[in-house]
Amino acid sequence: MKGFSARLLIPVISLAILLCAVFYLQPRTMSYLGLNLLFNLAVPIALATIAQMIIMSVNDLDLSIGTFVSFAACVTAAFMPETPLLAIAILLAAIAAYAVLGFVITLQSLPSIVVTLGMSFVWGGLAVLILPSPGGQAPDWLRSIMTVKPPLMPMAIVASIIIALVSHFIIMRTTFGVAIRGAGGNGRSLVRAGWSLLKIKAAAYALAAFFAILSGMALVGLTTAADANIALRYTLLSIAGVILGGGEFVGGRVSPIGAVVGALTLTLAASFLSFLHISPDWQIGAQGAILIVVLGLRLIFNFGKRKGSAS
Amino acid sequence: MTQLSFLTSKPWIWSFAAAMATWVITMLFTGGSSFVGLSQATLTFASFSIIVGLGQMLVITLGPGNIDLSVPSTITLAGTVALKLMDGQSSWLLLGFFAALAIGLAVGLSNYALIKLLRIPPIIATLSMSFIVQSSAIWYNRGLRVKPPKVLADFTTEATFGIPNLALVALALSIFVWWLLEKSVFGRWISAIGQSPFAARMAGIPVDGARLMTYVCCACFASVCGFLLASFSGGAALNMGTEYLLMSIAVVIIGGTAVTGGNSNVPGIWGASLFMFLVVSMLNTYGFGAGVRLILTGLIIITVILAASRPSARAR
Amino acid sequence: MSDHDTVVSVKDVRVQFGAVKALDGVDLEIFAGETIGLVGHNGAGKSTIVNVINGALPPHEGAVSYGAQDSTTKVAKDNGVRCVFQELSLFPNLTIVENARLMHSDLGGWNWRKTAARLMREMLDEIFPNNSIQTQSAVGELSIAERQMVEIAIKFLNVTQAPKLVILDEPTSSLDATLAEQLLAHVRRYVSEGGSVLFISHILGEILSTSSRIVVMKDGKIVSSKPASEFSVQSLVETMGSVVKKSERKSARSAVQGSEQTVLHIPSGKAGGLDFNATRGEIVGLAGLGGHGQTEMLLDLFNKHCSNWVPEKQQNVAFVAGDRSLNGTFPLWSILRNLTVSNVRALARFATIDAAREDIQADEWKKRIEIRTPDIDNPILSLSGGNQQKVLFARALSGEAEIVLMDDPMRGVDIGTKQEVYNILQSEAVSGRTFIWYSTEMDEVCLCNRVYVFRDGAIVAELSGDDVTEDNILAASFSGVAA
Amino acid sequence: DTSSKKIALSNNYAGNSWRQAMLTSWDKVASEAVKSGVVAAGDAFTTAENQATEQAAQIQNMILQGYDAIVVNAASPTALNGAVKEACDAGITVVSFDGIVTEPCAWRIAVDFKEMGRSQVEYLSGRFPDGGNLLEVRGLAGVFVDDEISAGIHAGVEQFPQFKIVGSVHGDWAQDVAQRAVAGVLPSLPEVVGVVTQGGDGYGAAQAFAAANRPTPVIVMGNREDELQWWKEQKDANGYETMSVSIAPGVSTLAFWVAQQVLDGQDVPKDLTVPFLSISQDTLEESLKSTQKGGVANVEYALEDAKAVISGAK
Ligand SMILES: Nc1ncnc2c1ncn2[C@@H]1O[C@H](COP(=O)(O)OP(=O)(O)OP(=O)(O)O)[C@@H](O)[C@H]1O
Ligand SMILES: Nc1ncnc2c1ncn2[C@@H]1O[C@H](COP(=O)(O)OP(=O)(O)OP(=O)(O)O)[C@@H](O)[C@H]1O
Ligand SMILES: [Mg+2]
Ligand SMILES: [Mg+2]
Repeated sequence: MKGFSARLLIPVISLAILLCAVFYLQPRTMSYLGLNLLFNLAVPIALATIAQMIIMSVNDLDLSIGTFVSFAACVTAAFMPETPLLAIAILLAAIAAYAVLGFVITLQSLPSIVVTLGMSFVWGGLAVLILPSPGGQAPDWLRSIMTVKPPLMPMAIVASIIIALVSHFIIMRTTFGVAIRGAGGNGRSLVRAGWSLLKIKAAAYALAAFFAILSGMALVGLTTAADANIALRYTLLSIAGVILGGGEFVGGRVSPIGAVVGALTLTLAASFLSFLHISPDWQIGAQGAILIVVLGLRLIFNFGKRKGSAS
Repeated sequence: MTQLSFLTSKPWIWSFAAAMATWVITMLFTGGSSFVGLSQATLTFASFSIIVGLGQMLVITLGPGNIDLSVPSTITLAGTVALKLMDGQSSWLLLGFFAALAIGLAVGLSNYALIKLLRIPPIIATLSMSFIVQSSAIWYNRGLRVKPPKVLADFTTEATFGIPNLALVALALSIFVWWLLEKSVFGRWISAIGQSPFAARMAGIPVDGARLMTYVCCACFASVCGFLLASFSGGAALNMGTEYLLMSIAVVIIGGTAVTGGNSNVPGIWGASLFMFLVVSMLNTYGFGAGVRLILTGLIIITVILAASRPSARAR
Repeated sequence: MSDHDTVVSVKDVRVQFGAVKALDGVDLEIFAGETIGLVGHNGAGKSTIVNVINGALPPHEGAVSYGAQDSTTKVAKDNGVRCVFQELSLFPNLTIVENARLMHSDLGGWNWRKTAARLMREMLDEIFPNNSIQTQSAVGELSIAERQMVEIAIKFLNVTQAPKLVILDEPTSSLDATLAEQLLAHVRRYVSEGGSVLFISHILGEILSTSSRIVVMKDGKIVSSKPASEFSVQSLVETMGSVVKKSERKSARSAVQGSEQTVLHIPSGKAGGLDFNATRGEIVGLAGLGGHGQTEMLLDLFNKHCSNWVPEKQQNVAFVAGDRSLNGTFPLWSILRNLTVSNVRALARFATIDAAREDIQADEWKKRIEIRTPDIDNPILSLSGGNQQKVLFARALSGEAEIVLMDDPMRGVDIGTKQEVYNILQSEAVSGRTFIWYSTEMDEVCLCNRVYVFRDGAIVAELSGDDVTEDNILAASFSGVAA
Repeated sequence: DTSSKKIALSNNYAGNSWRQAMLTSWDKVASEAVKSGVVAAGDAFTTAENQATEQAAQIQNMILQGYDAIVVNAASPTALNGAVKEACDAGITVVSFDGIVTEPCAWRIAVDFKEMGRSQVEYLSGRFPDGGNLLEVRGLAGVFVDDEISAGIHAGVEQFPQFKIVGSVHGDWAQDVAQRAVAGVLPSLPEVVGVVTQGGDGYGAAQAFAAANRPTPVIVMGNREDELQWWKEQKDANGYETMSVSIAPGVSTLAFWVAQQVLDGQDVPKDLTVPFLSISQDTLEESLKSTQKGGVANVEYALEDAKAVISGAK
């Protein structure tokens, strides 16, 4: 429990600080509509981050999340409104493909980075085949889910909370989740204890694909259409989100709630910058600087923690 | 049997085999008449990936999580600054070259400062750095193309004894890196660090010093690549490095370097770089559309990796 | 339950790794209600037989069978065989409860967290009374001793099926005396209730006091299997094949005289603590209960004298760690490279490593410290645990370092090898090296010229010469009153 | 009166000389307009990566910042529709140019990219009445502009069937990528009479032909200074003839004035077209003179030009 809350504290604090800064710079954001506009594009990012987190919890890294989300978005926009069955069949096949990837990567002990790098070309190619030029259309039900206006809290916040809770339950509470994290913590022991590493990793990959598909669908719901390059940057964003949320590259140490918070923080950081009015020359550089600052916050906290434990 | 074990013990064989196969298939299209042209073009363009790949390989050897994503923007900034400083004057050639190296040095130092002082994971630290470096390039020259000095432009586009000069440069650098990794003390050190940083430290290796040097090396290789690429293509462009983000990583790992660190190999980079260029040429030659081309590229990469892999004795 | 219920029987098992015959026709039968002590030199094949019994390593020849002859399942786990490995097999990122869940597939059900927490609490309290381990904490946050306790408790857990045979591979190496005694008491209790235990240790006292039968292995063969009462320490050692040169402590110690030249001095950090001093050619021991700041001091010393940034002209300190899987060996490398890594700068000309000189040095040390391997170019992982440890020693001693820091370096080293290493230490000290040696084993501490006793992160006593005795050290570590 | 109105530019990419010229033109015209009190603000924003999602977030932020008009060069014609709709709903004028958006509530200053592609083949048909083989250098796969220009080129080839496209590569609108891609297929291509391009890649193609020691075909240029310079060198040396066509980066200033006109309450049709900027053998010297060294041939628009474009469209 101790580790759990400490892992979460840093991301939550960074988010809170940034949010205050944004409220200060632009008081208009402090409203129902404002919060929704600030955060609604964080919803697909949060889902992609969860997908990446699941892969990272088995000590792998998925360099194809971005193209895969784009692919899922293209499938959704191109087929979902007219031929939903076809769309669902393609997406199910994609999940199966991920499971096979997880299986092969484990069986042959391949480096996941290379395999997913190769797959990123494959998903990209499929997306280009499905939508050679931008277009398609979000199905109405998806559009209305993503633009729903629940009472009290805007959709973006509600959705983030639901994503955080559901993924927390799956990854942190169920036996399946424990086994996934166990595979990352000590794969050899898992095998010794009689589990099938192959099955667990295949299942983890499939689960990740499921979340990534949700991400693509959410994205289409927000943007109303798709293109083959729509989510390329999710690959790096999702990795940054997991790290920001207190996850680690190896060892199965992850936090789903932290990952969602990390995704929100990244989104907010970009908004914060545009409220600052930086010269166009340095706007790109400022994005780097803010990443550094937000991650640097961890250090301050870690200092505090080390002092605390020393005394 | 011995041949078979030779195959499996040398992972770079596979990248060469793949490169050879694509080369032959591409030439089949023209019945062999494109022999000289294709080979020269391949060597020329592979040189750039080889040079950045060598640097990236050193970093990847440092172990899991070590990667340099600032390579593209370093290429851009080094090319931009060097060409603007030289301003087309051959007499300023050395100034431009050293300016490029200085940029590599600065980027490498800053990268490691972020990693070490702020404890930011390398993948994010170098990504953040790349944004800053890219902004510097925009601010410095706003993307205006300055022509390279004539001497330099000629050097980069010409060939000696039928072999492109660029390939010779890449060869020299490769031999240097091979020596570094296989024969030198520094190579031993980074291989040790890649296997276990803590054990390396306890064995008396100056871990931080060696890692810093490695990041600086990587950035310097990128800046040399930027310098040559800008001279070769007639001026620096703001997006000239973009290609080399995925490329630098791909050639390293397709070439058989372990992503888990500690184990690298130089010949593989050549095989993989030639292969990466040839596969695009091959698919272009056969006139595949962009979608199919991407899919085939991905599948071929995975096939090469599968061929080079050995099944684990027991699922890890 | 009769005394002659077979739990496991191993028949004429052979296992070969390349040229090495790790097991060369081993017959072993384990009955219910007995504790078998398994001893042997490093590389004798103990870990290998364990792996054969628990099913991780199918034998190349021979057979393993479990329980009665007609037992239907051939899976070790389903026959109640449990194994505590020496390199712990826990999941550091998971909580204790989650670890228990993964280790016990029968711990399912809707409310498994609650069940697991209750069972673990009970088992921990049963084996290690008065422990303060929380079942909700992540294993990674526990100390090494606590992890060992958790692993042992998990393996003894009875969810739906009681364990029949528990294999303990050096379970006491990271436990202090009290905890070790608690464990041994539990083992006796468990065996008296009909369970059986296979107990591996290089600490012969434990073996003799706990086992009902002792099996001695040598070079992949069982050379002796007799009731414990028929052995003494001396006869055990002789059976294992080590000729213990009766190098008397006293004489050994007097052979080395620290010179007057101080090579290290650390002022005490804490009020009431003593300064630390070491002179040339001295063997300084660090004692006290585990975890009272000895390792920290060694690491501090190391970090102060070995730059992390600039390569030194000459290496002045070397470090030998006992926890080799964590911070010792480089798994991708050969034995040779592992041995020479600290010293490559000295072996290099113009920054290029001279392969010929490297070979010569490695061969010399292979002979000197008797590393058991057919070829020094074999991967380091092909060595048995104890032999890997020897490589680490050779690494530290082959360089020019004047000060050698040792953090409990003899973990898992067999008694014969220990003697060899002691002798090397003595002769190196005579030639002017300084050793600073933290050990959890009293015998080793007593070999030192001078001993500092640690308590709560500070030095509370300094003993030298004839004052270095077990009693004095124990007294100082508990009360802080120097004898 | 628009003196209290604030206009923002949402730009998705700054990584090439065309975009840099676009930003410079915008800055010049917008700061002039702010100084003379025509509008209250004319800020430019650029995203770090060329991504529709990031730009959508950027537009949403602009809504929150209370801009009255947003001028967009969109990363995708459709993927920003959600954000654009939100802006319209918040009463904000949205004007898209170059990379236009399909959301009906926005204004579009479109370039007829199809025609840009077709006109290249038409020009070549004048040069080679007997036709011949063409090499096509495309842009970035999956992007709208690439698809449009390519469609135009293929329409052109249909119209002039004496031409045949024997090779098609993606140059990603980058000199070095184009050079590499062309160099890769060149050895296996038969004789090529012309290279049809999308802008920014002509010089790279020329380099590749030179490196392969093949006769230089007629390469359609894309208005970059280095391309024009090369063309001039060739022209002076051996009378090389070609054409150059691209969209002027200064079209951002046209969009600025259109937004200002909409804010001013003028009746502006939703769809406006700007001609692309094309340079011929005769205008080469002149254009080269007015183009910044290392930059792109440009035209900036004044308020009057914008008014003319608007009234022309009615
Ligand atoms: N995977 C392996 N590959 C090659 N040789 C091996 C392997 N595992 C064990 N051996 C060899 O088998 C022999 C027996 O090893 P084992 O680990 O069983 O010894 P041990 O009795 O446990 O020794 P220690 O007390 O040092 O742990 C050793 O000589 C060792 O080098
Ligand atoms: N990853 C591995 N690959 C191959 N062999 C291994 C690996 N890890 C351990 N071994 C082999 O398994 C055997 C057991 O090694 P380990 O270090 O666990 O010995 P141990 O008996 O537990 O320790 P000790 O030496 O303290 O008795 C050794 O012979 C070693 O060579
Ligand atoms: Mg062993
Ligand atoms: Mg052992």
